[in-house]
Amino acid sequence: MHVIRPYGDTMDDGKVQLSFTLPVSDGARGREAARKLVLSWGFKDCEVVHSAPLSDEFSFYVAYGKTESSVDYDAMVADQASADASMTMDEVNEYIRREIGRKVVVVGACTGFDAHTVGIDAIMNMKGYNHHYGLERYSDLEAYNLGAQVPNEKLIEFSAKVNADAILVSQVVTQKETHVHNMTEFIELLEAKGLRDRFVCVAGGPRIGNKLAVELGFDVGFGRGTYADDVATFIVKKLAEKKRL
Amino acid sequence: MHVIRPYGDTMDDGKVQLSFTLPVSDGARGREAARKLVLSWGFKDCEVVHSAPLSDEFSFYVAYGKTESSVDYDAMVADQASADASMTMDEVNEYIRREIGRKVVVVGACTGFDAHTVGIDAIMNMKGYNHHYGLERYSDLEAYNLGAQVPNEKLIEFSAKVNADAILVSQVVTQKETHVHNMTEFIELLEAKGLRDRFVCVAGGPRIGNKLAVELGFDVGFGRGTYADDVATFIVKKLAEKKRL
Amino acid sequence: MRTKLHLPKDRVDYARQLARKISAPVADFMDRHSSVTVERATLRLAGADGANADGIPVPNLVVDQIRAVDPVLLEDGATIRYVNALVKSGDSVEALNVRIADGFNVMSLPLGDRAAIEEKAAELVLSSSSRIKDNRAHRDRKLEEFRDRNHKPLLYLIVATGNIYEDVKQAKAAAEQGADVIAVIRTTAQSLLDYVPFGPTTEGFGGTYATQENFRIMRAALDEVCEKEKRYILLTNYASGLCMPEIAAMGALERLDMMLNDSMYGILFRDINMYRTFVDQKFSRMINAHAGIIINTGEDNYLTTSDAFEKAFTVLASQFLNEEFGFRAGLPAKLQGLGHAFEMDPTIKNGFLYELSQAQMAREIFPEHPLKYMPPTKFMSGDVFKGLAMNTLFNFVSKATNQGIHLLGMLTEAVHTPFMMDRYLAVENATYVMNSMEDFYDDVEFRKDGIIVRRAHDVLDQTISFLEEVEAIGMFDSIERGLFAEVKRPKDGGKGFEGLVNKGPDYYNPFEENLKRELGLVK
Amino acid sequence: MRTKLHLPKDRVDYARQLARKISAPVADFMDRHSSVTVERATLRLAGADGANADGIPVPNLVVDQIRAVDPVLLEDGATIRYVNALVKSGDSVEALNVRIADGFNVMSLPLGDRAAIEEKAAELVLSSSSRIKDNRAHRDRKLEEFRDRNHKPLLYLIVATGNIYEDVKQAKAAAEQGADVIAVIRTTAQSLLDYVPFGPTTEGFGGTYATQENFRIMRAALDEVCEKEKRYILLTNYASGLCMPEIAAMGALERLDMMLNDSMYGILFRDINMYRTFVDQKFSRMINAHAGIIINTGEDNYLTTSDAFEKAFTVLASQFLNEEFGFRAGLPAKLQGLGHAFEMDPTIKNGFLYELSQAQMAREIFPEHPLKYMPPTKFMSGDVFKGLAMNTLFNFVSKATNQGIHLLGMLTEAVHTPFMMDRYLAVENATYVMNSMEDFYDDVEFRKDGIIVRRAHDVLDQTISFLEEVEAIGMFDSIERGLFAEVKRPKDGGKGFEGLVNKGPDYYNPFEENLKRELGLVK
Ligand code: B12
Ligand code: B12
Ligand SMILES: Cc1ncc(COP(=O)(O)O)c(C=O)c1O
Ligand SMILES: Cc1ncc(COP(=O)(O)O)c(C=O)c1O
Repeated sequence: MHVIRPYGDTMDDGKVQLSFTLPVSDGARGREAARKLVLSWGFKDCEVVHSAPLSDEFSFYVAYGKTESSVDYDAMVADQASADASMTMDEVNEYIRREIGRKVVVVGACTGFDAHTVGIDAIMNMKGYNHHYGLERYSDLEAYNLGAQVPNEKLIEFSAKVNADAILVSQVVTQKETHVHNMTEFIELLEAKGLRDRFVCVAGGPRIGNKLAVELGFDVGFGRGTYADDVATFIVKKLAEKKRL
Repeated sequence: MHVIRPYGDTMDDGKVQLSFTLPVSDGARGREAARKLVLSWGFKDCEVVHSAPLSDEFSFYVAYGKTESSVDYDAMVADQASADASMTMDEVNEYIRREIGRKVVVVGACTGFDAHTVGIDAIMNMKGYNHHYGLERYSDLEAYNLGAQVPNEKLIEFSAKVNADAILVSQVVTQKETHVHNMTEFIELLEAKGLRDRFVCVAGGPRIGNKLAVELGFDVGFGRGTYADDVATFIVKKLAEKKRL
Repeated sequence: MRTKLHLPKDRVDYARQLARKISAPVADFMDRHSSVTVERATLRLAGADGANADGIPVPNLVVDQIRAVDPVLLEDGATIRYVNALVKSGDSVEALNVRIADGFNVMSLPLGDRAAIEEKAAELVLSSSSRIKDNRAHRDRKLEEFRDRNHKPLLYLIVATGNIYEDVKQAKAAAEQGADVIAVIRTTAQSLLDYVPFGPTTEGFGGTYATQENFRIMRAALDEVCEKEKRYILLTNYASGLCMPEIAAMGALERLDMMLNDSMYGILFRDINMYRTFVDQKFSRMINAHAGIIINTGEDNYLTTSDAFEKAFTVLASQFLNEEFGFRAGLPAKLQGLGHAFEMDPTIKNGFLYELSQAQMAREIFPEHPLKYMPPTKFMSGDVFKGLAMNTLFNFVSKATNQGIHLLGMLTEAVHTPFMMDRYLAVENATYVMNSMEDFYDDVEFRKDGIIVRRAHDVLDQTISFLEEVEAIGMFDSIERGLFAEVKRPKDGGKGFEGLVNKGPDYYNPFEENLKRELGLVK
Repeated sequence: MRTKLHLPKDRVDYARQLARKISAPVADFMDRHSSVTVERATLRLAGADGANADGIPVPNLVVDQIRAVDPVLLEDGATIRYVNALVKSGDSVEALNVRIADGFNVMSLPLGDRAAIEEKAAELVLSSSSRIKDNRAHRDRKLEEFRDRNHKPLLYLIVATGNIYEDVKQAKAAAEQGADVIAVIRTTAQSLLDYVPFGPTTEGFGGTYATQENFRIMRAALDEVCEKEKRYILLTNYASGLCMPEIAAMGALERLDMMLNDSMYGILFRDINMYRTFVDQKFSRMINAHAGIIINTGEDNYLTTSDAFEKAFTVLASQFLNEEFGFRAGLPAKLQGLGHAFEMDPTIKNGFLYELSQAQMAREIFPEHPLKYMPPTKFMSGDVFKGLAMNTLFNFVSKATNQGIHLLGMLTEAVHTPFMMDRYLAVENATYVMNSMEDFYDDVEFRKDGIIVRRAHDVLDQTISFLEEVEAIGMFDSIERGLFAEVKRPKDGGKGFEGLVNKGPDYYNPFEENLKRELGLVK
């Protein structure tokens, strides 16, 4: 048991900074409402240090609160694809040759109406991202990047056609939960076609967590700061595991 | 009943920005701990959008949460000295002549070890603050500004000597609750000497609220953004009221 | 204007010449073609509006009716059929629109008397043209009435709730906080719709549908704020994507003041067919020019896709091309809000100097253009505090180089579409910084052989080399080979190619003729 | 250095002359006086240390014992009595300290053989002087070893928990985040204590007691970080208030690297007696100079108390005076961290230009001095986001004018003493801004007749007028009449006046003599 609390300048002082808008005009009553709200979140103490009008009907607040809540750090399970370090490109190629013995085929796309290519490109394109080569550069991988705004239907069709081992789905826009709808539809389509088990399904995007992805039926999810190495490592290990079963 | 919640970009979406430090190293487990903490405050949803190491043992988090808590705006009581608008300098002078009929004597100081003179000067000095003249300029007031770092004992002594009507206490430093100790000691001293009823007791400072001041036994408390007008108005009305009793 | 960069005038002139040469064959192509959306835009100017029960807009119905009979028929233009129906039926425009929406087919009426059609068309041209001129006059009057009340540069804020009524609330708040320009961000992927939705809308992703009714609602709301704040609030939307000309027409009719509109954005960043885009952009720009609408070009997109330091020259090259295509469509410099952006990696040593150099270079090369400067987005992160610092320097550079239109950076750029408070903090930051350095531009000079000066010269040189290459290869082939924005777009590929229309020998478009006359484009 | 402001050299020289003239009568006074704390500082250099059961430090006990017998006796200096006790008792310094703390009175021993005393004193002088020199050499070695690893300007962060052990945690974290300088803020009102508390302390308000043990604890902790970060971390405290010389002595012995130390701060901002302060500051500065400790002067205080735009000249005037008093105490320019601050009202139009002007002016007038630049504090508010933007511009000006020591602004300045995360955000902001404009200083020039240049000339003129007035009236009378910082301080008023000591004809202070020798101050 390792109990932790927010830290301002003294252990366990519980200090937290907050800011938010309220749909009321600025003034002493608004500040009091802001304070009461913060207290309603179980803070023991709250100072509203700033308020400003955003319009006649909205106002902005900055507050510092002091919480007594804590969590048990020992009980925290990290939301990440794997606890192991990722292999390098060469190690992945080597692993494929050793454990799988044939080229591994991956297909990636940014799906739905989402037009953000930079993320999926960072993972797949030759040149890669931040000095990590993309999947296209891996000698023992065959990688197809379908780009952005690809309908789920089309992605699945193509993947089946090229006999893909893994499908990579990128989702960047999350407003109104579009990513959840898109990802759910993708898995449902696969299942309807009886193809879910044929592919390792990988999701990614700046707001995608592993937990969310797994919840929605993917094998894994990767967030901000992912490199091709991480993705390749996961895929080939998963394939080797599948093969063993 | 007028229920309000934080507003991000849609009514009642409950969006709040938070930032805090945790006494653990940066990483996926820390981020999960941060998320769980925010959820422990009754947030329905929380995204930890940033984390960074502050040292090997501390890490920093920025999060956005979505709360369902609300407060009843109609039930909020503003923490301020008075709901009425303050009188101008001329009106105050006029009021004194009409209602009190003699010069009103006020004594002010920044007490204890607190060396911040700017606040009490803003209220008392001739030139005032932000184009609001200070109490020294009021023709029907006699104002003594004892400056900063004045012991409570000395302030009371002097006030008794000049037959003050009101005592103004400024407290700027609030670390380790020094202001609470100082203000409490002031009132206790007054009471011990049986002088509490002789003076209108006014507290002020950037982190002083009316509620706090009244709780500690003062007649009123003024926070950031106060002008001499506000203070003078309160004092003379209070004196007139006292006179009527 | 005093120069701070000492860019050689002959080199700048040479770059302009290259742009002229590059665009000449494209212009030629444009003159010989129309598109489904050009035709629909014309119909809209004539008065076609409304939609059927399935939401298909009347202009689309008309064009589809013509094509359904024989695709070649559209080579004569769509206007003639619509006006013919008006003449023949004796209906008012409104009545005809309702009937078309209910299923009436304009092709069911044979073409009638040409003179009557032309007379009716002339009347319609006059009517829309004077409505547009009235809008323009109204804007000019208000800008004059509230002279000196806007910020310099204009502070530009976006709203993007997806719901026009929610947008209105946020836009009003933003204007009250100090915005000079409100842009209603469009819903994700509207660029790719080959029609413009109809009526007020409340559901969009990452933005709100551009519809004529939404334009009207927002314009009315902002007009109210104008009077309250005594400041003319400019309204912006997107004449971009597969319906550039139609949206330009709607904007002209509803008094929008700015339009996102780029000669190549659709091709490169939306995979829209290149021929189609070139044709559409020309017609949309003629409308914008007639309406006095400032266009905002999309050079920032080059920098979010590629490296902003390495590819800085692509911005300048695109500015030259956008300018040239603009001139060819009758858009004067003062309506050309050429784009650029503060998008370099914040960890680059001297990055601030390079940004300053790029912005000053744009200022000196395009002195009369109301340059549109975009904030950091790509390197923003969940660290909203660092983001705020980056926005502060961006605000600084913008004022330090006298930009025209300043898009406010959001501290939560990497997190969500702006909250109301994010916008407030953005305005607060910009007004603080800019007031605090009001006269910096006139007070500061750059060392002759310094980093800032040298960088601008280098970027100009790179731009010229690039334009020379494009000139040698030809525009269409250059795009096909991926010279722009690192994407390859096949000539016959991309969306909307099927909507391209040859202008036949009998092509009839009195609205286009009128625009050309008004803009002095008739040879 | 290339000038950007073109300040007339003769005017600057004239201002320096005025400062010299103004300080001459003060220097005269200083030469003829000592004070209780000067004597205690001397005792500390001799080895006096520890405290009795009531917490009264041994140096105070010794001085009090002397005064108790006859106040006039102190005119001979305190050292002679302490050394006499050492000689007579044969005790080690440590043993004597313990005995004094236990109640032993040095005055109980009659003065013994002068030669023996002088010999013993010489030994003690040598011992402390070589310890100080060793510290200095160690610092120089480390600075050389970790050359180019510090930021330029040095990033300076404060810790202020009140508890030395908590301070250590925060200081280490701050250093790991990038601080070059750690200042341990002193507890509220320590300035007004006429003694220096003893031992490690864990309770302070708004800061931690300056004690020799606390110095040692923090120094050791930072030395660890130095090795880890491969960067020499400078440690700062306050040789300020009623015990300036004693704290300077403690700092010299424990290898502090910087000291807040101003020739007039105590008088104006702490109501300490003026004669006492002048005497104390001189002795403290000689110690600092000997130890290679950079002083930080307190010009920022003028600006938090008065208006920063109107009273900008008081900063420059004070810089000239601090410099002159510094020279008179043997402090070379490179140890003079003259202070100034970014404290103008953020709503002033062109405020940024005025700040830039003021900072550049300081840079040009004091080219070799490691100028200490203070962040916005007075106009910071609970709006931490606006505060962050203000800090960003402050960071900008500091780098743009090549300041030496850069105090990091805290976004929560108006809220609380810094949280650990506040410090992190401050470092992040400064390193981002400064790296991004690394070579701005060399790249940018100011227009000859522009706002920035004119402002500097104006402030210099105002400063000269002010110094002329002070020179005419005389320093002591000027302070009494409230010419400085808008406060009036009576000559014989203020705290600590009773601690002033005439130097008698037999005044004996071999430590002072040694300092003067070392510093080349003997006439
Ligand atoms: C560049 C950009 C654009 C460019 C895209 C250009 C292009 N060719 O991709 C343009 C200008 C076209 C654009 C348009 C829009 N954008 Co945009 N855009 C951005 C921006 C600035 C940067 C995104 C980026 O490139 N990041 C860099 C890459 C490398 O990071 P990444 O995507 O996170 O990818 C990494 C990981 O997430 C992961 N990853 C990503 N995908 C995958 C997939 C797999 C399988 C794996 C394993 C890993 C993985 O690995 C990558 C490398 O580490 C962000 C803001 C920001 N700073 O984040 C907004 C942002 C993403 N955009 C946004 C919006 C709303 C839009 C629009 C919808 C706006 C509009 N209404 O017009 C449009 C529409 C586009 C559409 N139809 O989707 C919002 C999304 C809000 C939300 N959370 O829903 C953001 C956050 C901006 C904002 N605050 O409003 N955008
Ligand atoms: C200027 C300043 C100083 C100056 C003071 C100069 C002077 N002559 O006053 C100097 C440099 C000396 C100083 C020193 C210290 N300071 Co200081 N200082 C500030 C600063 C920057 C501005 C305060 C100010 O002048 N505000 C302007 C005035 C007009 O506002 P005001 O005080 O709020 O007054 C208004 C109202 O509150 C009200 N009001 C105030 N008093 C009264 C009284 C009455 C009766 C009424 C009716 C109204 C009223 O009316 C005024 C006008 O509207 C603040 C940070 C900040 N930006 O707030 C830190 C700050 C107050 N200082 C702080 C600290 C810790 C210190 C020190 C203790 C640091 C140290 N360890 O050395 C020292 C010690 C001083 C001491 N013994 O008390 C902290 C306090 C933290 C806390 N909450 O406890 C602050 C917040 C900075 C920080 N973030 O660390 N300080
Ligand atoms: C010229 C231009 N048009 C359109 C857009 C975006 O609109 P859409 O997402 O509808 O393509 C942008 C965005 O950067 C742009 O620069
Ligand atoms: C020179 C100098 N000494 C001391 C201090 C503060 O220390 P104290 O509060 O102990 O006077 C300051 C603060 O600004 C200062 O500038």
